[in-house]
Amino acid sequence: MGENIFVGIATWLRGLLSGAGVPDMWNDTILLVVKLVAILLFILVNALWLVYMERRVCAFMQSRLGPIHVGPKGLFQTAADIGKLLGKEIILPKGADLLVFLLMPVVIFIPPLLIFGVLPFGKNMVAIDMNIGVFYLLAIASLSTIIFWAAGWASNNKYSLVGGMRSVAQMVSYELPLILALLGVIMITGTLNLNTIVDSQKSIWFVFTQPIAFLVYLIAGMAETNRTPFCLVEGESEIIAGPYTEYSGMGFAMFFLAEYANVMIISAMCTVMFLGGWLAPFGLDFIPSWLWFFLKMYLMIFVFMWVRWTYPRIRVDQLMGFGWKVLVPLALANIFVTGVGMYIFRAIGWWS
Amino acid sequence: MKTETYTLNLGPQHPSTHGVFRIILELDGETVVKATPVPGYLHRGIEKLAEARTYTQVIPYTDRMDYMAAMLMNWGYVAAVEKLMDIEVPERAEYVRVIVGELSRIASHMIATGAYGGDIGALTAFTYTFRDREYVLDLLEMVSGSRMTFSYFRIGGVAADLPEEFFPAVRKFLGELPAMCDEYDGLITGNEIFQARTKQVGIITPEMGINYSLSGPTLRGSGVNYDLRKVRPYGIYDRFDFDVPLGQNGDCFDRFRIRIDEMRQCKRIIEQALDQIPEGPIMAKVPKVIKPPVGDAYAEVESSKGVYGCYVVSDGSPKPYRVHFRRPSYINLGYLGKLCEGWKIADVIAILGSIDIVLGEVDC
Amino acid sequence: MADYNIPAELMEALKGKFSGIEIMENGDVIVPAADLMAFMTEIKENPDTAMDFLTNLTASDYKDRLETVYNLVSITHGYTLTVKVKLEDKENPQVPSLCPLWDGASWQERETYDLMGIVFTGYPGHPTRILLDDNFKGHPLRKDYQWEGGREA
Amino acid sequence: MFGQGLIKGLQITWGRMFDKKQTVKYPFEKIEMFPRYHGRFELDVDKCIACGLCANACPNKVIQLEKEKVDKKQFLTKYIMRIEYCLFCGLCVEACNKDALKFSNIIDMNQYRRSWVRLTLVDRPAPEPTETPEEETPAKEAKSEAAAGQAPGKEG
Repeated sequence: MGENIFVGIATWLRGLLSGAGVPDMWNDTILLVVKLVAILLFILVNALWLVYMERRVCAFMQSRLGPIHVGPKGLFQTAADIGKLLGKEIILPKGADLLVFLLMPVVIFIPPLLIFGVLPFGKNMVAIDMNIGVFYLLAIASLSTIIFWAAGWASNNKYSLVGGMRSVAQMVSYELPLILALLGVIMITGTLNLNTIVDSQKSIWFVFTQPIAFLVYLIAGMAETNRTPFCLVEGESEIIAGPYTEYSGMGFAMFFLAEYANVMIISAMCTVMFLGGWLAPFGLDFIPSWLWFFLKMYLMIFVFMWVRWTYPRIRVDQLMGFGWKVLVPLALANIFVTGVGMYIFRAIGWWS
Repeated sequence: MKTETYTLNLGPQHPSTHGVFRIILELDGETVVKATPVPGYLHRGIEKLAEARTYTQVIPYTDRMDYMAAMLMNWGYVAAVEKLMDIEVPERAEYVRVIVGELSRIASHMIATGAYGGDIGALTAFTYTFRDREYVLDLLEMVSGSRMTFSYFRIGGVAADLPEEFFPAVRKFLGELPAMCDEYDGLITGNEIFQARTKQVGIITPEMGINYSLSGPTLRGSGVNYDLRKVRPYGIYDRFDFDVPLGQNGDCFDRFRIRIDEMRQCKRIIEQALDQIPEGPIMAKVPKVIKPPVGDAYAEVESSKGVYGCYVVSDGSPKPYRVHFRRPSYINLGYLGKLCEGWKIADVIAILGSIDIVLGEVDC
Repeated sequence: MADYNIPAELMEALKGKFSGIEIMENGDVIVPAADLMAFMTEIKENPDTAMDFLTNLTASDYKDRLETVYNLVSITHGYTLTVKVKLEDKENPQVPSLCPLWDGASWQERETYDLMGIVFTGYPGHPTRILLDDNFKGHPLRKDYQWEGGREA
Repeated sequence: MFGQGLIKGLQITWGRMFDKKQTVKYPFEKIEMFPRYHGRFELDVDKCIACGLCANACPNKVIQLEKEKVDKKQFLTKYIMRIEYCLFCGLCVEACNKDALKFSNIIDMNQYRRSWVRLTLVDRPAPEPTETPEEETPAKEAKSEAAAGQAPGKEG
């Protein structure tokens, strides 16, 4: 029933527009803009909700209740916080590179926005069905490194600078195992199209055939999103808030929301690549595919939060050592095993 | 590659300096070349204030030094005045002192444990220890009426007897304490990331520890068996059977672990004290206006941070002529600069946290 | 209360070595400033006393003199000892620094200098203020220190 | 080693998720304070003999009291506690021989202005010396109550 609700809306809108005599070319453009605006709204609303969820999960793990007063069960707490932050003065540090300083909190939202365009949220539910989806996704995802770094540099603060430098080192180092982990999946499917990758998990999810890749991806993903145990970029007990130290009011909130957008991307990508995307497990088809996607995504996000509120932070040299000495060889070994496995399976004819 | 060093001002406003405390770090990349600790942001001149107060009126000020274990701070001062006046404290008062003192030590070690977890990044540990500390504070509130600055000790005894409802409550708490300690062990001590962060970091050798006059868990982490309660038992500590946990390597991990072990030993002491506590008065016969004879006295107690000493000089008037507090945090901090050299920024936080300072005590 | 003073015969031996020292009834030792360094070195290095732990270092301002107080502990033997140095010159009090013997003296001497104004000669560099501001005038724990201000009536 | 500690930690936090929560929704539900709790001060004016022991016992000179001599007895006219300097050590309560000064269980002493923090426990004029105290006391009492009520900082 709810399966094609979004597809239905799109068809209805298209029909409405062509009914009104809009030419086909404009029709497509308008539909694309509508889709992008919807995605932006989706990211923002989701990020707000995730902040709330993080606070609740964290509170529950710490024997507390968390926000409970604003709205039912404190649901509007983050909205109220955003309202408060909007009213705050934006303090401009002396000697800061103002253009870069003020631009970065806005620019930080561009990579998530670009990425969400290609993610398949459900059956036939993808804004832009791209042939090189995975490649595009990884390319855009690494853009945020430079934004963090620029924000740190422009702040004219030593904590920010240390944080920015850490972010570059960390993100570049962990990009490699992240990509190498995905390579196993891509070798099996032989495609970079996200929809096709989801489709090819019909018989078995890749989390079962590629467990090591999944683990490497999970760890590298935590590092990519700067979350504990890899939250060195913020490292609040060491370098205050890293690149965000000098940001106040909404500037800080933007970084904060972008962090959650990034978490969403990593989880969504994990869902697509390893957890079968929008595919329903155990034949539970009566739940719409997009709901399955979100369920899996939130499960992953919960895992991220769970880990965050359990583990301490790793040190910067240990981080680099772990990335290069453990994760990269592990990912490479996984690729090797996958390759050999594919050859053997093909030879005995279990897999075409 | 030739690189230049730069100076980073860690504090006085920093989340993990445990108060207002500044370390000027000279850094090469992330590696510390030179660290200069700068205390004094919380200096209130308690020693000078004490000279204008009567002997009893100084007691509330001692609370404000190590406000995490205020009972023990009271004890040191009171012990010095009692030594000066040669007062015999009644048996029951001694037992009450031991019970509340050890409870205070548990509260202080819980903060140290949780705050250290927080320093390393495990914020959940922080809330767990604070949650459990509330039980201790409840007990101490029951006894003294305050939750943090108790002012419970008096010269010659304690302010009030233990209330009836205290005994079942403290037994209940002690019953739960091992489970609490196990939880901290499971969440922090056993964690591999935590161990990677703290093992072999900031090593204090026994020789250096003694040379720098360190005391408390900071010194015992290096394996030096120097606990006043065992070495020179004051009060009635010679009647209790307990162990002194010692570390082997003198690294941050040992210093941290000892505190959890000490909490377990505190439980043993309190249980024995509860079993042995006699009936009787809780105050010695002390004149209304306390006028110690001319002279001076130095008394020490083992506070949660280390050896807490108090030097009192009397000129025969009702006001102390001179009071000096030997604050363990302050002297333990003296080694910080040397200890941090060659480690990363994150290690500076780990080392500072493992020393477990309270700035109220450092600056006095 | 057990007694942790140094045995009398050891004190006698010390008295024989340093004629200037004076042993009080309660076991405290008063050492002239000139002998302090030699005395401290002796009791630290001598294995019979082995006063290896400098617990406390402070000073007190009396009418006619300043007095530095050192509380020493032997971790090996369990002895405690209080050493005092009388400084008659209140205008320019000077006492040898114990930093060469114990690094733990460093911060305590800085504190004593800061609050009491006693200069420790031989301190690596000059002792600097530690608790108070570098530009602070005077030494507040001196009895003649006057401070104007405070809270309103 | 090898991740056992990591899994143990996850187990602990997972277990705590479904545990009893410690939060007390403070303004709506309150914890009972213990009888000895050092809360707001209360002065029983009838018992007070204006001896000034509490003011002497205070280490921080928090208590200011004014008294007048009425018919050979000290009459307390003003009793002000400057709570902003109070250490809540309880030495004043302990010093009180007549059991007049006591701690209550009221914890909310916070005010919007610093000047409001001052706690005026008694503020009343002295009775005329010629009048007989038997008739006058109840009326004066009511007056003093009203005066104390008006004084800022009376109610949290």
